[in-house]
Amino acid sequence: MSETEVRIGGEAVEPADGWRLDWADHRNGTGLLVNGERVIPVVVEGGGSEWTVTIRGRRIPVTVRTWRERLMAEAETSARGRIAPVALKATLPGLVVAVRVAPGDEVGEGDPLLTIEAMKMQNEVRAPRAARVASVAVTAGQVVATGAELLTLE
Amino acid sequence: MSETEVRIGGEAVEPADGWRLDWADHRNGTGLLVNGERVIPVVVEGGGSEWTVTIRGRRIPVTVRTWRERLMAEAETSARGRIAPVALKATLPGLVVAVRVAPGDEVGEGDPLLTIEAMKMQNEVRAPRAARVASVAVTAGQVVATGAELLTLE
Amino acid sequence: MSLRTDITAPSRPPFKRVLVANRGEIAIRVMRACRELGISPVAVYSDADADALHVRRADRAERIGPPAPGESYLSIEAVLDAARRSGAQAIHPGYGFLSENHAFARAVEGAGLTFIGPPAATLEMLGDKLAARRSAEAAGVPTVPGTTVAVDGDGPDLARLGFPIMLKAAAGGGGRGMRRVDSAGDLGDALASARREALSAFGDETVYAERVVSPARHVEVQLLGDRHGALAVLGERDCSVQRRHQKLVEESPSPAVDEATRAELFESARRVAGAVEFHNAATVEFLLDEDGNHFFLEMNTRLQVEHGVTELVTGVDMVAWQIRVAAGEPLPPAVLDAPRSGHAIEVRIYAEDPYAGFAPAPGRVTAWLMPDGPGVRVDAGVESDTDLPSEYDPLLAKVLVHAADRPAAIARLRRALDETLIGGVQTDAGFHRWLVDHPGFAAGRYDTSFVEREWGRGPALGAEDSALAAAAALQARRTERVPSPTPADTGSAWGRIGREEALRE
Amino acid sequence: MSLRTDITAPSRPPFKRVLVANRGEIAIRVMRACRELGISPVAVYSDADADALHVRRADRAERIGPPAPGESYLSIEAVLDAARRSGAQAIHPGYGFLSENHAFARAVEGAGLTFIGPPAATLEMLGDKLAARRSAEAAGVPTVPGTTVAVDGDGPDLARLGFPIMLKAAAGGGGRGMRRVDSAGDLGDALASARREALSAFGDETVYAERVVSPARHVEVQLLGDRHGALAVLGERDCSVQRRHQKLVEESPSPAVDEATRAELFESARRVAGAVEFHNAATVEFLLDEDGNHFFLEMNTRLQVEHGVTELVTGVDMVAWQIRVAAGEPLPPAVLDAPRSGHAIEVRIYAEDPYAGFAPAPGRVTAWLMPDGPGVRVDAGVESDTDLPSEYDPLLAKVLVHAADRPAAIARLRRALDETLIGGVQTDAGFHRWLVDHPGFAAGRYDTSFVEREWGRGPALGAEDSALAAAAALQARRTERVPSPTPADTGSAWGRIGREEALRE
Repeated sequence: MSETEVRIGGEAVEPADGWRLDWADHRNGTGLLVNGERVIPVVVEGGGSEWTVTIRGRRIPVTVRTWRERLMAEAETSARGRIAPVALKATLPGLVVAVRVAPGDEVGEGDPLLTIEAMKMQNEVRAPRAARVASVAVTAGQVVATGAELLTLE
Repeated sequence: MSETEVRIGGEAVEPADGWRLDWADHRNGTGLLVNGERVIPVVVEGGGSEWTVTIRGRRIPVTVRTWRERLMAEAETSARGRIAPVALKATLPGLVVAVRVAPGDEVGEGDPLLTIEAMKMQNEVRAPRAARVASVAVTAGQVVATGAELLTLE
Repeated sequence: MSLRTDITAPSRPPFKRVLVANRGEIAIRVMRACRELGISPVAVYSDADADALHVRRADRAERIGPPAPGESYLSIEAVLDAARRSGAQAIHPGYGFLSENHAFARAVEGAGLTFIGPPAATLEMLGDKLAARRSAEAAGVPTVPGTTVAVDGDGPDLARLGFPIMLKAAAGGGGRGMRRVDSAGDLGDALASARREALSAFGDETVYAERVVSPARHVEVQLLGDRHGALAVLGERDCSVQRRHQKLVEESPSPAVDEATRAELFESARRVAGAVEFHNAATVEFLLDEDGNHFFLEMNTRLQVEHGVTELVTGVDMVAWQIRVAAGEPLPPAVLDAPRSGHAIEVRIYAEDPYAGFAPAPGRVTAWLMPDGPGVRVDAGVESDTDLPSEYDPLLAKVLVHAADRPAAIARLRRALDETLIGGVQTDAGFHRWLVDHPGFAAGRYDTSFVEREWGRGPALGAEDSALAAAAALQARRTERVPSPTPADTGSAWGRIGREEALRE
Repeated sequence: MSLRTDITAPSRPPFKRVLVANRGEIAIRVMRACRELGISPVAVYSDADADALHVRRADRAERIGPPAPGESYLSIEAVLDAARRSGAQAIHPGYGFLSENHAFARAVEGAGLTFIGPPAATLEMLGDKLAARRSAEAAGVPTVPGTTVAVDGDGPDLARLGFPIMLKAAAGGGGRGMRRVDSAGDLGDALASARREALSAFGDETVYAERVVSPARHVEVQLLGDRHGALAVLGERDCSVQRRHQKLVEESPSPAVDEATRAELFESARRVAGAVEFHNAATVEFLLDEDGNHFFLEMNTRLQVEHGVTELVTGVDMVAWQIRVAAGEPLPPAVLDAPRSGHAIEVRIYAEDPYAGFAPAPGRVTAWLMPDGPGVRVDAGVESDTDLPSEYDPLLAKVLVHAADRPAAIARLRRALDETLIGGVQTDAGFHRWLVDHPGFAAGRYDTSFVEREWGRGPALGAEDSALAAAAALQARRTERVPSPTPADTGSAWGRIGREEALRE
């Protein structure tokens, strides 16, 4: 597995040398990183190429890919178009309390699009980039599940 | 399972009415007995006809047998002789520090037979009934494992 | 050989059965107090909580409706029905939900049950934050300059206060419905937004305005009163580590309060309480400016999330005494004159992502390892393998520490957080672990904008943690390829390192 | 806004690295103190402990030999080698094992490391219990009537003391090698047995004799001294709930000690310590008779198992201060004059069967649920799915509670024990659950023969528990027959009961 690549946040990362993962409980992913001088408790969850490592309370998504998986991923990326339409989806279940845009509106990066109340908090959904609103799939007062499509940007 | 019989310490026991077992974690046997008025945390371990239920810190061995299992157990008992020789076995691993009897000795119920040190404590092994010592399988200074035969009473 | 006589334990349970009209960690906390007083606790649950930990800790549990809070934990009728069905003699409302709802308190008393909290009339008066401001002013307690009536329409007259100002829900509390406004141009949007959140959270869109005190610390004074007029002032808590005007960390004593300021705060708290009919537990919240001047904010007529900080410092069991004074017991001198000792800090473990603006992070808690040992207290509402309902507040647990002094408490908190391991969801634990190493926090120098200023969306992922995470994931993937590990693979890493070192030597 | 100044925290770690020469709960306790002081803790382990929890809590771990204690935890050479390999500057011995071994203490100092405990010469002198008795007598402290020299041969001269007498190992402590003798006829066997156990436990078969004081309470005084002559007396503990002369339960303050007796006990403890060169932690043990007279028993020159009781009542972190005074730090007034508040009780959770004479019950701990919440502290050495080595002391954990007074502490302990669930092995938890409901314990009226007299081999299994166990096993067997349960079967029992009640209405 010498060609295996580890990436965090899109950047290739060199794994720390001399540290070993010692599972405390394989079922729930708890373990220790040990190097003979220090121990660092971790939770390691995931499988295949996608992992999440919790260190000092922070969840860190880590991609571990063999060279074969890297080649396949690169091939897939180059096959996709440059500026495809983006469907924004709900990341939490909640209640849509306000819809601020309509189809055809031009929005800038960071502009509020709609407000969803979840876990007793109002969360603004903002535009990830400047775009024109192609369609809006929800109305105020509607309850949405995680993954439900909210609106599409051209 | 209307013919199922529950026995504790050799006595048939009527299961408490109106109580329901609610598993908290099936894997480790923790759960609650609930009757709508009180809850009692329990650990239930075992399987088949042999169970151990921990209530208020006490481990209680419970036998749960169907009528078929009862018939088979009764047949087995009547086939056995009345006063069979008894082989005493080590219930813990430990060090034999003293052997107090020799083959041919007559011992009374409760008489000390030998001393085993385990978990930093000296434990006396005593005669379960009056008998003659048939054979002694260990000597002082010997380390014994759980289940090792210590001596036989006629 | 004479026996000591103990005077403060009740000779018999104050109630036979108490309904706990809440969920999560606070329901469990209240049930523990019930059990220690010999009271049988009754839980309530919505359909989202049928398997919740608080349900399993009760002797009896009553379903009160579907997941939506308005149809379950906020439904006066559903909770009262549950109390009647269960035969409870009293109701403890916890915090949030119906705890400060005067109509609920009246309905409980009207049903012939005891409401474990201050009098309904006091809940009503102090629930109107504008009326509470006026009452405090009348009692000679300083308040933050602002409006004494609701803000009308688009509120153009607010300009006379000078910006920045803070808009607050008159029916509010807990930071909801609050909006900071920095200039007249932002006022319209902020008003609309504050009113919308106020209406959603409290069913009342009335807002008022206060001038922003900045930098300021949020310091509050804990009160406990009996039905016979005795009032205990159980010290202050500093709750300035906040995000979105909601508390993340609380400590007592406040590192910003000297003895003279403390005496002033206690005196103001006594005056605020003295202006109303009061018994049971309440907290008087103040802002403290850089010069040590304090301004009344509001009086919360319920148990606070952070009551444990006061319990650690005073040794007074706040929840047990709420129940006992509700049953008519007088507060003894041991409570009224409770000495304070040592230093306590609480951190709240929310299922939220501090690296993404503290956005809620619902999901399933997988691993759940909490600290224990000397000076550590954990009040938790979940355990391992728990699905978090998205309908409710994402507070999972509170980790509290107590030590001889503040530096020792911080060191203990660091140790406790290092023992804390939570899988499945992002929590605030990462923020707290950063906080205990922050020199400003160590020096006690922080204010209510500390989190926004010093944390923001958190530090960039450091090179060391990045490399460690990479090493962990890489090795996890490698061990994953061995379906049933051989003993040599599952043995202690220490054993392996030991062997390797032995080979090297 | 002035900042409080805190005076008792060390400005930098007293040591960089400390080796903890012990295992189980006490190793973890000491490591926690290290971490809170900024010290990197090093574990040692025998082959039986390669996967033990205390190993996983250390920054570094050193193998010291095979499972047999004599070749690992009791091996001076192996422990010193481990300390040298790891680069530790000091060694904390915990309790038991090498903690009171003067040769070890000398070897540690000889290797240029700091021994975290009293001076080696003091360990040596007080390790000889006969010499300690003579020293106490010389200091004017009352001792139990008995021999001042070792018992010779078959000890016929002991008859002059009058029976019953207690035989004790001169090199002993912790109840090992102790034998009660009720008549001259039993003397020969008892002497042989006491000498055998003394030789096995301490490598020295010398025994001495004391008249039995009965009824008596075992009350001990906690001392903490610095290297500059300052001595803190941190209150007493009552340890009269014992089986086989070994403690099961400890509490502070003692319900049998009034202020006058307390002052006498403290004065006697000071005199005993004043007669030797002393620093670090030690405990002076006394017997207290029915009239409140006290008799010196021995002085233990180490941390006690039950030190947490004192920590809860005084707020003084005993282990941290052991390390700090070992490094030369003076004790501050906050420790020397630490006020005591509230009441603390500790129960020891051993893997042993209280229904079978407290015989060891080794095995595998499966379920392991410990209590938490207000006023509860757990110091544990195991977690779920832990094999218990049969080579070592079967102490699994200590559950401690702290509350405002003794009745509240007992109520809290009852609640904590009701939250405690251990599977796989029998423990003392069943005994403790019985104890908290015992009227004699509730009244504080118990002595060192309480367990033997009131418990014996425990009450017969009651009809209710029997019927409940039967119901649980029967239903477990039934659910076992469903290999993969449907959601309806695994749902909350509350949900099901709720549904059934709804159908009934």
